[in-house]
Amino acid sequence: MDYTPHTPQDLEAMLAKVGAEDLPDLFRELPQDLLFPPLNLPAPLSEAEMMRKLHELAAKNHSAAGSFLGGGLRAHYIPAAVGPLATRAEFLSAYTPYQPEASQGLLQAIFEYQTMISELTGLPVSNASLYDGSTAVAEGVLLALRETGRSQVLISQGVHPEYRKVLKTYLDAIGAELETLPLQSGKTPPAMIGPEVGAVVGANPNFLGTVENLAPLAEAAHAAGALFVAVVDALSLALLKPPGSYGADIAVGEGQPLGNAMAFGGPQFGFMAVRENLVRQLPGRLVSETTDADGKRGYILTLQAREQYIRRGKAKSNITTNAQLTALMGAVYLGALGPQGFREVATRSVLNAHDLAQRLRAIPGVRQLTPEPYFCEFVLELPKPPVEVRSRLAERGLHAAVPVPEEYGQNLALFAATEVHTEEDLAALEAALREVLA
Amino acid sequence: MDYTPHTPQDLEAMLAKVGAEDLPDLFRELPQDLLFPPLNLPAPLSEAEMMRKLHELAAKNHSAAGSFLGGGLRAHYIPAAVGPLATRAEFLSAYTPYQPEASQGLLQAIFEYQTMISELTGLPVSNASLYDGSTAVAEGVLLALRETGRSQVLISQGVHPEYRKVLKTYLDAIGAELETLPLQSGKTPPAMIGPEVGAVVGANPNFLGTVENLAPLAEAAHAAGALFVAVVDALSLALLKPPGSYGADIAVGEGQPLGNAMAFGGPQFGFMAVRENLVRQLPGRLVSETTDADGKRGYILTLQAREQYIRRGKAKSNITTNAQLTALMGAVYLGALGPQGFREVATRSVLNAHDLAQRLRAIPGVRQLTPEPYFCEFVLELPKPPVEVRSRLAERGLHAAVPVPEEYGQNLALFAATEVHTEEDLAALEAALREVLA
Amino acid sequence: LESPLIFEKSVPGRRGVRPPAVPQADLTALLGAENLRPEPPRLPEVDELTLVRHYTGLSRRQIGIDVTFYPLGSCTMKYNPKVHEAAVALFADLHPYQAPETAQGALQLMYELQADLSEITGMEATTLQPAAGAHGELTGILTIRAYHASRGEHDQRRVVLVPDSAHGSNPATASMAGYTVQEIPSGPDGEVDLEALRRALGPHVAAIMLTNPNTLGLFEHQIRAIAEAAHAVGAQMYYDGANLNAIMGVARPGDMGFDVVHLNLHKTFTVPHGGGGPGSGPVGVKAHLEPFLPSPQVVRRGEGFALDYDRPQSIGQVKSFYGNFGALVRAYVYIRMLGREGIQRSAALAVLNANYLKELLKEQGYRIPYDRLCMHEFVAQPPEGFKTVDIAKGLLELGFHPPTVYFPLIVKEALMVEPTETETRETLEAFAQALGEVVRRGKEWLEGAPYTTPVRRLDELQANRKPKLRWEPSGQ
Amino acid sequence: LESPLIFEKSVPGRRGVRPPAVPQADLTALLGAENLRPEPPRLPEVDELTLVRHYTGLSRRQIGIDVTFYPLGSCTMKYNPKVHEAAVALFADLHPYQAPETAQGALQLMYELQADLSEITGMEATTLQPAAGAHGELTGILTIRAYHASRGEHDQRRVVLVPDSAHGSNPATASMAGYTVQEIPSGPDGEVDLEALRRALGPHVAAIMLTNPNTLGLFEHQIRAIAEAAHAVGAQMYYDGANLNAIMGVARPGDMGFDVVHLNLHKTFTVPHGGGGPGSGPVGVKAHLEPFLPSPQVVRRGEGFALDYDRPQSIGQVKSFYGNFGALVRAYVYIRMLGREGIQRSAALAVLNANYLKELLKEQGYRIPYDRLCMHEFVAQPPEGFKTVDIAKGLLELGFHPPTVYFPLIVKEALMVEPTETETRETLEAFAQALGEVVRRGKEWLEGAPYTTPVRRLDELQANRKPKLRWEPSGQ
Repeated sequence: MDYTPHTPQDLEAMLAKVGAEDLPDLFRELPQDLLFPPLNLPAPLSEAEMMRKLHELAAKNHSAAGSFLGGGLRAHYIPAAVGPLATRAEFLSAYTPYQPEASQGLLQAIFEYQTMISELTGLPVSNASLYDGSTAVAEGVLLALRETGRSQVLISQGVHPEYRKVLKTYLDAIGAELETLPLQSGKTPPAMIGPEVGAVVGANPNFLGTVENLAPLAEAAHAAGALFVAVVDALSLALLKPPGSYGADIAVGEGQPLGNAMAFGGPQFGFMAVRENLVRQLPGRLVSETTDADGKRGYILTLQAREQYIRRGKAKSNITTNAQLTALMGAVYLGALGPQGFREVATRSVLNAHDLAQRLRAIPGVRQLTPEPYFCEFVLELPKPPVEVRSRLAERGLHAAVPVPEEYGQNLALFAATEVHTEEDLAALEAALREVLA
Repeated sequence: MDYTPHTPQDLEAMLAKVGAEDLPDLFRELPQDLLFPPLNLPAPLSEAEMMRKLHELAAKNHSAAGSFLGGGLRAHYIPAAVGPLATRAEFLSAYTPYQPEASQGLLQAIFEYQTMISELTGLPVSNASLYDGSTAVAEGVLLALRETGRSQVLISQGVHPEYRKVLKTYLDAIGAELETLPLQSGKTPPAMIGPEVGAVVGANPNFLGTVENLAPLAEAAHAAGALFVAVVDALSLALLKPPGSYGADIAVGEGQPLGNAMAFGGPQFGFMAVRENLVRQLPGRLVSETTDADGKRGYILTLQAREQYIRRGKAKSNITTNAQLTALMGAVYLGALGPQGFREVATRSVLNAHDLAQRLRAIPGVRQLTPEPYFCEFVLELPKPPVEVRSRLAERGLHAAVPVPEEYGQNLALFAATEVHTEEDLAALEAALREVLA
Repeated sequence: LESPLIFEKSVPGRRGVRPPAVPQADLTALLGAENLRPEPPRLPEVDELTLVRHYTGLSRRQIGIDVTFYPLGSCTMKYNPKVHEAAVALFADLHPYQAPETAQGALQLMYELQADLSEITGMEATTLQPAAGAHGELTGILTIRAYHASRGEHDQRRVVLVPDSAHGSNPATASMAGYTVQEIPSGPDGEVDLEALRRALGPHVAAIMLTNPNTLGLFEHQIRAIAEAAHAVGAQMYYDGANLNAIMGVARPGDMGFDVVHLNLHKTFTVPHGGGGPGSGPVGVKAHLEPFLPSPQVVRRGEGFALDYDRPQSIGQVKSFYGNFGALVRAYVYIRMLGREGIQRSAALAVLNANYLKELLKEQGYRIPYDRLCMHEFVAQPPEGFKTVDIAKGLLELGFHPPTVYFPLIVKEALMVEPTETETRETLEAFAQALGEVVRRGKEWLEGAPYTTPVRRLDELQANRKPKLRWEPSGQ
Repeated sequence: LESPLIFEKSVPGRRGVRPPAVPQADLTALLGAENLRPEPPRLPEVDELTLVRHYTGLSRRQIGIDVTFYPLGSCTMKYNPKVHEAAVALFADLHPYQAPETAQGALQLMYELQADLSEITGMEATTLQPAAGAHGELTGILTIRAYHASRGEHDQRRVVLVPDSAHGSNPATASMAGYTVQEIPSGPDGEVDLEALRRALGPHVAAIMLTNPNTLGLFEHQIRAIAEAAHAVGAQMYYDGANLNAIMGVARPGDMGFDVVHLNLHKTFTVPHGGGGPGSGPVGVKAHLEPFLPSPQVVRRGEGFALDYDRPQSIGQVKSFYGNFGALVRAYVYIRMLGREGIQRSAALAVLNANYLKELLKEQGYRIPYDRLCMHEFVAQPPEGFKTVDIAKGLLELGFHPPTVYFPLIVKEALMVEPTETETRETLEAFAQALGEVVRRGKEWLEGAPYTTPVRRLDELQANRKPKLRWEPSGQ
């Protein structure tokens, strides 16, 4: 079925008015041999049949709702209010708020979101969202290169390996160089920063889960005339120092832990906050407060001269569609929990992770790679291949042990715990892992 | 957790203003030994913990989504648009629309619902809903008794046995008499109707699934000065004559097949439509079109003098809360399908039921009790006890064979088919039943 | 902007959701030509987008608790937690006739809820079957009736006593159960006149129906004396649970001497009102009334749960199946999340909010006919010379839903205000300010209000005199 | 009514949703005192009801397709079927790193969607990874770049040709990929000037980026000649899929000679726009470009499905994980429900609606600079002397969302109108009437419009000169 409302009478009257004989005749000016190719698609389904097929597909997946999987996305609890509020039809079915008089709801919500991200990061200016954590890193680095006019990038190995891959793709495009600073004992070592380096990037917590003190790296970056980009776990900002306080010029990260489903990897949202003086270099949308013709407070997209649809080839980024709805979920999530609830989610995640790590590293043959202090994820060296361990655990209904790329070492697996886990859950994973490794 | 917003500062200021020392002090004028009993309730749960417990409970249920169960409720497909529209927060969280200026959305929706029910039943006046099919029957009969001033009721055995039980409870209350007219060969026979009978009740299709010609019964009722109440399957009205056309003064029925979940038996909604001259006897809410101070069209609750909150002991019914939201789902459902889609749902249900009946009655030892013509449910006599058959089928993942009360015969089971079933589904039930009965 | 009816948006042949394809069918053969309707019902013919815009648009012409403060007295318009809707979705696809061993989770939930509600009300058994408060009233009164009948006293006890401040559903229910209703006047303190009650009591009385706190928001202090007097003549004490929110978990009807209590799960236990329903009205009783409760009850049987239909003394069934299960899920979630402390605290804060708002209203010049420590609600009157209906319409203009108006009947120009515990102090203060503001704007402004709502004041007389209850196709 | 910020509703100590209880914890020991933030972020402190009212209230100050007609040119604001949301909920709880054998349903869906999109575009391989249209553009251009590099031609091919009517994202993307952008003028017929293009072509050109139909809503008739000319000098043809809705299933970019195509699933394939995202921008390519697509691809392996990372020539990754899976589910549902016929019919009716509306606009005195049979959209100009911005604001007052304004840049006072196929004839007629009405109301009225929206015209200059980009606590 399709969603067109045209009755035969509509068709007749409308075709007559536009001077076409039938629907194919609307395409009469096109090269005729192009038209109506025999598409190889299955027969159309009614909604009921479609939902049934989807249920069948869904039945071939295992839920990772209570899982111990990490590495960018985690199984946090999403308060029941978040979805219904953020997906109110007016939000879900709106376009980018180009007509502010009809879009005050969304514009105000974005303004509030910008404030929340600014609060989390300790930096004054947040944009309205980017696609995800990985592209936020890339956009943050490009911003730094634009601002500094340089073309080399130094990145800690502590940054998520997929984020580094994405960054590499973006940098290759403009011929900029990417150098990786290998972790030493799980942390980013002091770095020599050359005069052509425009951006230095560190992660906190890093990919191994370790909380790093990135202030020295930021200082070194600044000393070399580079900007410092901090890649931060959104949840960690409930407890850890905001990147603005240790010298980050640009803070970016992945928004999924803030009220978004894991959804097999997307959509999430990327956040980005910067120092005041970088605002005109910022990619993506920005909302400003202003006043209307009656002097009433209102909100509007601003500094649009940065964007592609005004600036075209000279835009700060090609970004157009961003991740407004998932960012709105993030804002509703933060509003639902408040500072206290947000802190509690983070605290319980940290405690559970530490409890879990203690249990698992006591299993013979298991060694913890992640040094102290660590947040809610950690990496273990296992006596069996992680891909196999993950599968054996899955057979027992437990999802854990993300295989870690070999650049970090052999037989490494990442574990995460969140506030959804109970002590019984931790004990169950421990028991299952003992079995699998026995 | 609870949902109160009071901070310690709020408490202090507010208690001071009302002259209380603390919260218990607010109850100081109550008998003190009543206060704060030690309730034996489990420890409070956070939302996340609660949802987890509910998932555990839900895992102890089998979905009856594609089931062949009937007898008042059936597994029809609910279009995806119905829920999100009917449960928009403004509808979900509103009270009865006593202040029409703030409730035009709901009032207009009810006015449209009334029109739809009027169209389905062929009777000019519909109320805004009743609790369910069973109480709609009871209210319909009470209406007839009020109107006629009589106190005897004659009901066909073809009416759902639970509906008759509920009616009996209501009639016992006022000392009215209920006589049952037993089915003969699955249909309601001609009846002798005494001069004290105020209401005659028949069902179409009846509980066995048979489509009856109720016109003779209606005529006989009218000849005896009684009103005729038709209990109709909402879906059947897509295809079958509207009860208003064969003499029903009052048509009632169950609304679940119209876009409502089965929800383990509730909530659904009951519908009721009547002849014009009965409007002032009608129980429940009614919405009328009217005009506002500027002459603009609007909608308002009307004839409220029938209702308990105005008329108290002399009200037409004690009904207050009805089933507005589920009735709204019904209206959205009918609007989503339109006359053609509604007809197709009914037609496919009928065809599937006939196909299924043909398959099942071919199984050795199985006999069809329901005579022709029948709609989308039918009753079979089984060679094994239906309770056991139902369980054995459930073990095979198929839900069917509702045990039929013994008043209709021994070892009877009710089956239903709907538009959700495919030929493979019908074949699967046939195969499973063959296995179970082998 | 205009809001056309969905029928006015209908275009012949337009389709919305399409069901699976239907094979060629000879319905005449299957259903009989004489049974087929000659014409289809004139349902609207709209595409899915038109449907979506229609109902989305209607919702935007509607307010609810999620939009604004809604202090309807006796209606307990508190916040309906969003988690309820997520909860109920987990139980949508259950059929009441599926094999009970395949619905153990649902039955367990009901069993636990029966116990929780008994605990909260101080009763010994609870039925979950009634579909709404008034339905619970009927169930409760019929249970009392069956009890008297079982003792051979039915013919003797034909009267139900009801205070003059009672909800209309009380006398309506007693009438539906075949009883004669006798009104008991309120005393000058707003409570039941105990002496008048005593005079009315006797062996002809089947029951007293009371709301406590009553509709003035006042706790009936002499409740134990009332119960004793009633029991002394063999009458049963019926508790109308509409106002339970004031004392939920704080003081139990069972401990006060009530024999029967109905609950409005859609008031006290945060089931959404849905624009007027569906609700749920469980009924709790003391042990002597348990045999008369409706059939079936959910019982424990071995490791599992079952439906018990073996209830020979039962009044029978009051609704098909087992009650409004969807509402039960929500109430269960509410109770289990709050626990004892949350429940008691919620009641206490409902009382605090009411008393605080009462003080604020006095500051705005509103009169309080019974100015005592109130419970969850109170009754006010506008400043002298102002009409309640105008105040209500003025509030609508300022974005608030008005309180219940002209009820209870024993107070002239009554405004019955129930803020509930889920409202913030700031909201209460803003509401009180609005009540002051509408008076300050003066009578002329008030009589014209509201001005900017989707419609202005509607002609109710016209609707009553010449009701137009459905759309008619033009030309008919 | 005012709409305070959620921060302005915040009260210290107020709580909304509470997580499970947290045991006593020594965070200093676990995380290091030097790492802990001294003060919590100043997030709003609100109760759940305040939260619900806040966002519900904001939504009521917002319009979307579900509220009204939204004919934004080039944005394809068609109806987003509600079934999408039910569908995506079934796949919410999947983690990209769970064992692939436990996510076979998700992988199968992606595999089938890759094939379906290739089929619809006439391409031979499709990546689902890009997160949006512009992201797809970048992916596509990088794929072309990698292709040229693999042939040793990267240093030679440094220019991307873009028509002057192109979406701004095209030149922006080419810049991001390190290319020099050269604009090709449009001819008097609104199409690419083929001669100018030929002059610009040469061995230094990496690619031509085209939207077809173009942003004037016109099909580039000489598309095959363009492709031949490009291919003759070794340039690649890039298809910007923003306007695919006009020809989806009717004419395939692959058959026209394009080598790369990106799709906007949130335009053509009815993924909700969500106020600006998230979207999804799959990229389809011809076989010679397949090796360069991002890693991983979903492949069939035996009976099951797997993620293939073994792509040595790949441009790498453009996004973490596998794309915006939630959007993929919705597009899959859309394609599978429509099938070939539904897809073609939808495109044709999008074209019919646009042409019909174009005729109606002419009747209302609007000028059509390129008045030919258009595709899914067309560009109009207001009657002489009227400003497009005023027309837009007048439409808002009458309850419609305006078309795209002042784009494409090559038409003065452009109104770019894309009605889409899901709108009824009545809606198109009402919209045309409104366009006439705003003109009839005159300039004075128009310059003041809108009047009754939540705010009136906003001061954009002020926002640009002195942007206020976040709330500040008072006193700071």
